[in-house]
Amino acid sequence: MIQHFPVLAVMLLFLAAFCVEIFGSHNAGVRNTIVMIAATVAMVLIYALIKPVMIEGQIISYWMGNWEPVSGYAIGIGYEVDQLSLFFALLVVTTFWLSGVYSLGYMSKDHHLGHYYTLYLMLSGSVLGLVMTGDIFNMFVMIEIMTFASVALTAFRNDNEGALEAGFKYLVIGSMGSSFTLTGVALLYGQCHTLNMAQMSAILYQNLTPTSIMALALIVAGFGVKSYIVPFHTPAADAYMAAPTSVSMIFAGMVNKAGVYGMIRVLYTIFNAMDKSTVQMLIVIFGAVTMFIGVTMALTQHDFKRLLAFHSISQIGYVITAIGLGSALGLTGGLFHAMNHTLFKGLLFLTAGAVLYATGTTNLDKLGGLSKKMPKTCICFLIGAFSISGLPPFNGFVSKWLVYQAVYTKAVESGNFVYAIVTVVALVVSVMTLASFIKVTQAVFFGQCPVELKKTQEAPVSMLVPMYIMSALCVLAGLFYPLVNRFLLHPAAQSALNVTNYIDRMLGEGYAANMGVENIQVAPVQFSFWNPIVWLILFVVIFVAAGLVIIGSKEERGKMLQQGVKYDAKYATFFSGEEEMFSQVGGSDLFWGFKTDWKGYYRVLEGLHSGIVTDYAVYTVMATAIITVCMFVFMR
Amino acid sequence: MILVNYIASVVLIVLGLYTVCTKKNLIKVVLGLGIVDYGVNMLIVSLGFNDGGTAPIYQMSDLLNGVAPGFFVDPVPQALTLTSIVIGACVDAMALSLVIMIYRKYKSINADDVRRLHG
Amino acid sequence: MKFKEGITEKNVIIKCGADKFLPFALVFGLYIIMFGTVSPGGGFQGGVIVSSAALLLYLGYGYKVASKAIKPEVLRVNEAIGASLYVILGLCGIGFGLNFCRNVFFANGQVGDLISAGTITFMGYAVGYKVLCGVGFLLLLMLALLAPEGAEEEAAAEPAVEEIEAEEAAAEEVPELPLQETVNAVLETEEKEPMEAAAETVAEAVAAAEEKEGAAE
Amino acid sequence: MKRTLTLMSLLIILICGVAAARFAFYAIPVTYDGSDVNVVELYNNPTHYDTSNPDGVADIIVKENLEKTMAANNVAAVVFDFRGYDTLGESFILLTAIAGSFVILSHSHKKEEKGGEA
Repeated sequence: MIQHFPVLAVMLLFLAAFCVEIFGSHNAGVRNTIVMIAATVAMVLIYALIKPVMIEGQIISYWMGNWEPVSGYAIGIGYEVDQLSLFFALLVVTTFWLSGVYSLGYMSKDHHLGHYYTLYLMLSGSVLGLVMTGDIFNMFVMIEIMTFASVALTAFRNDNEGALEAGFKYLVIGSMGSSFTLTGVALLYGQCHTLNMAQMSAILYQNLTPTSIMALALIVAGFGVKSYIVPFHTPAADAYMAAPTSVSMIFAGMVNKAGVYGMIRVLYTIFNAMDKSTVQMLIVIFGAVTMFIGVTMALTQHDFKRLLAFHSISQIGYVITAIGLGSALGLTGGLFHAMNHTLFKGLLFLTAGAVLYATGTTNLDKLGGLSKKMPKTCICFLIGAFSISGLPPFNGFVSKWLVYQAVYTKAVESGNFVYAIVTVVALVVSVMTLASFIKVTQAVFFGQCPVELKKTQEAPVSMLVPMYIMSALCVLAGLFYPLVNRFLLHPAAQSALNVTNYIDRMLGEGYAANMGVENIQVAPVQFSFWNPIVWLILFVVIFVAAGLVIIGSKEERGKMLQQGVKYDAKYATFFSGEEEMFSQVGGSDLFWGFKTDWKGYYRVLEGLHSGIVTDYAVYTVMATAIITVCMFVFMR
Repeated sequence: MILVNYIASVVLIVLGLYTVCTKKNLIKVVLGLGIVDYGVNMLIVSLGFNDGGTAPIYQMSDLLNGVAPGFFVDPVPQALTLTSIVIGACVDAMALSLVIMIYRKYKSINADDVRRLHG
Repeated sequence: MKFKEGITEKNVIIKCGADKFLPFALVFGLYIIMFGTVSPGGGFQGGVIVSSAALLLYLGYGYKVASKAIKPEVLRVNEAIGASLYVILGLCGIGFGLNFCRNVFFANGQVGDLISAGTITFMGYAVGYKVLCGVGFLLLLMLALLAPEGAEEEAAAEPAVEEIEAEEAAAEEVPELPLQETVNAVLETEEKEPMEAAAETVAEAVAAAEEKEGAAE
Repeated sequence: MKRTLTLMSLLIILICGVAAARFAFYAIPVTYDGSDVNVVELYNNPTHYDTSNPDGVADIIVKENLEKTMAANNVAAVVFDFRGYDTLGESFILLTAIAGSFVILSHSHKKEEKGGEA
C-alpha cells in the first residue's frame, strides 16, 4: 500500500484543483474545505513515508501502469522516492500547507479566488511530482506546469504595479530555461535511448560524449533558471515582489528548491559529474557570485518584499556553493541550508505579508514603529532575521557554519586559492545579511510610527498561526540539529552521493554493477570545530556588553537629540555640516555611507538590472554560453 | 538527410534566441520563443527518424491485403513532440495575454518602456 | 489608441461559409478524437479542430452570439471535468489493485476496432473533451478582447466580478445551451454508437441550434 | 558591446550545438533501428517477439504493443499507456495555462485598496 502514497498525494492535489474549478469558484466555504482537506491529506501521506524511507532506508520505486523494465530498459514512467526526493518532498508539503493556511486569511479580499486556489494546487502538485519522479521527461512536464502556474500567480493581482510586467519577464526567461532543458532531454534521449534517470545514470557513468556534455550544459542552465542563480535571477526579484505574499513564500520555499533539487539530481545522479574539479569550480563560482550580488543588491532596496527577494537569491547562492563542492560535508550543509532557507525565508515573507495586510504598503520609507502595533509579527520577524543572519541558537547559524566548514575544508584539501576566497565571501555575505536586516528592523518595526499607520491592527489568527509554526521550526532545527542530521540530512546526502542504490532499486539488483558504477558509502558528517553553547554564551556576553554601553550612554544621546548640536566637527562627516534636524537618515537609508563608498559598483549593478526583458534574455543566453564553453573545454 | 535536420534545428534554436535577445517589440519576443520551440520539436522528431521508416501505425487495409508497409520509426519522440507542441501553444497563449494586458496598462509594447521594476 | 473593433455585423458570405463549415469541422474533429486509437490523430488534435467551431461561430455571427451559443463558463467547468475523468481512469488501476495509469481492460476488442485497447480509447476521449472545452474557452477569452466595449462586459471576465453571493445563486442553474448539449450528448454516446449516427446527431443538432438562434434574433 | 557579447554567446551555442548534433549523427546509433522488424509478421503473430537484446526503449514498445495494449496506433499507445502519466501532465499544462490566461485577462478590482506597491 505504501508504494501508492507518492502518486496518490500528487493526484490528490491535482484532483482537488479540478474540484475547486468545478464546485468552488463561487462558494468560499466549499473551496476552502477542499483546499485544506487536500493539503492536509497530501501532507499526511508524505509524512507517512518518513519511517520506511528515512529511518529504514527503503527506496520506493513505482512504475506507472505496471510497465516494469524489460531487458534492462525502462519502458514506462517510474516514480522513485529515495531519501533525497523525500527530503525535498517534506519541504514542499510543509511549505504549501502553511501557505494554504495563510492564504485563507491573507487572500480573502481578492477576486477570482477559485482560480487562485486552482493554480496554487497545480503549483504544489507539480513541484511535489517533480521531486519524486524518476523520469526526466516527466520532470520536464512538471517543470512546465510549475512555470505556468508561477507566472499566472505572479500576475494574479494584475491591477498592481508591475505584476503583469513581472509575469511576462518570468515567462520569457522561464520558457527559455524550459527550452534549454527540453533540448538537453532530447539530446539525452538520442544518446541513451531511454528517459529513465536511473538508467541514464548507469549508461552515462564515466562515458561522456559531446552530445551528453551539451545536454549537461543545457540542463544545468535550465535548472539554473529555475533556482534563480545569478545571471538568471532577474525575473525572480520582480516576481517575488509582485506576487501575493503567500505565493512569494511558495516561490522561496518550493519553486527554487525544485531548481536546487534538479541541479543535485542532474549533477550528482544522472551525470556523476561532481568528481570533476572544473564542474565543481564552475558551480562554486556561480554560487559565490549569486551570494554576493544578491546581498549587495538587497542592501539598497527600498521595498520590503524586493529586499527579501534579493536575500532569497543570496541564500540560494550558499546552497549552490555548498552542493557544488561535491563532498559529503558540502552536500549536507547545502541541504541543511536549503531546508533552513525554506523555513526562515517563508517566515520572513509571511511577516512581510502581515505588514502588507495591516498597512497596505511594503515601502520601507512609509513604514515604521510597528513593533508596538504588531508585537507578535515583530517577534516572528526577529526570529526569522536572526536565523537568516546566522545568530547562534537559530538554525541559520548551524547550516552556515557547515557551509563555511565545507568550503574551508575544500580549500585546504585542494590547495586552490579560489575556495579560500569563496570562504571569505561567504563570511562577508553573512555579515552584510545581518546589516541589511538591521536596516529592515529599524525601518519597519522600530523608529517613529508615521501618522497614517496609527490605527494599524495585529494580523488575524489564521495568518499568525503559520508564522508561529515557522518560528518554532526555526528554533527547533537550530537546537536539535543532531537529530535533523541523523534522520534527514545524512540519508539524503548519502542517497545523492551513492547512485548504485538508486539504479539497482529501479532496474533490478546488480544492474549498476554490470554497468560498472561504483558503490560509494559516506560516513555521517561530524559537527566538528564548534559547540553552539559556547557561541551562545559568547553572544550573550556581547549583547550584555552592548546593552551596558547603550544604557550608559543613553543620557548623553538623549540630550544630543533634544537640544541638537549646532555645529560640531565631530558630526560633520556624517551630516555634511548640515544641522541635525534637517539631515536625519531614514531607516531605509541606514547604509547610505556604504552605498556612497561603493558608488561605481552600484552604478554598474543598477545599470545591469535595467528592467528590460531583452537584457535579461541576453544574460540568460550569455550564462548558458559560459556554462557550455566550460563544460566543453574542460570536461573532454 | 538527417544531419541537415539536426543542424537546421540547432540553427532555428539559435535564431529564436537571437530574436528574443535583440528585438524590442514584446510580440516579437514571443515569436522568438515560438521559434526556439519549433527548433526543439524538429530536433526531437529528427532523433526518432530512421531512413525508410513509416509512421508507427498499423494500417488495417494494408495489412489485410498483405502489402508490407516497411518498418516503423521510433514512436516515443513523436509522443514527446506532441507534449512539446502543446507546451508551445500554452506559452503563446499566456505570453500574448500578458502582452495584451501590458499594452492596456503601459500603452506600449516596447520593451524599453516596460521597465517599472528595475534596480 | 483604441483596439480594432471585432466583427459585429453579419456579412452574408462569411455567415454562409461559417454555416457550411461548422458541421464539417465538428464532425471531422470528433472523428479524429474517436478514431485516435486506430488511425493518426488523437485527443489533442481532434479537440483543437472541434474547438475551431467557436472561431467559425464568431466569424459568422460575432462575439455576442458565439458567447451565447457556447457559454464560456460552462466550457471552463467542463474542461476541469474532462481532466478529472482522465485522473479517474488512471485511478482505476489502483482500484484493481495494480498501479496508477494501468490499462486494466486492454483486451476488450479486436485490434483495429473503434472500442479496443481498453483505457487508451477512453483516455483519448477524455483528453479530447478536455481540449475541446479548454481551447474553445481560450479562443472565446481572446475573442472577447476584440469585441467592442459593450460586448466585452458580457465576456468571461464579467461573471466573476460580480458579488460572490449573487454568483452563488446564479451558478447553481447554469442553462445548458443547444450546441453544448449536443457536444455533451455526442461525447457521452460516442462510446456506444457507431460513427455515422454520431455524425448525424451533430449535424442535426447544429442545424437545430442555428435555427433557434436565428429565431431568437 | 552588448550586441557583440550576445552574438558571441549565440555563436558559441551554435558551434557547440552543431558539434553535439554532428556527433549524435555520426557516432550514436539511431534511437530505434526497426529495419529488422517485419510489421506484417508482428501483426499476424503479436505474441512472438524477441526483446532480449533491445537497442532502445522504442524497440520494446513497438514489439510489445500489440500483445500488451492492443492499440493499432503505436503513438496513441505511447501517449496514453506507456507514457500516460506524461499526457496527464500535458493536459494539466493546458488547464493551468487556460486558468492563467483567464486570471491575467480578467479585471481584478479588489474590494479594498490593499496591495503591494512598487
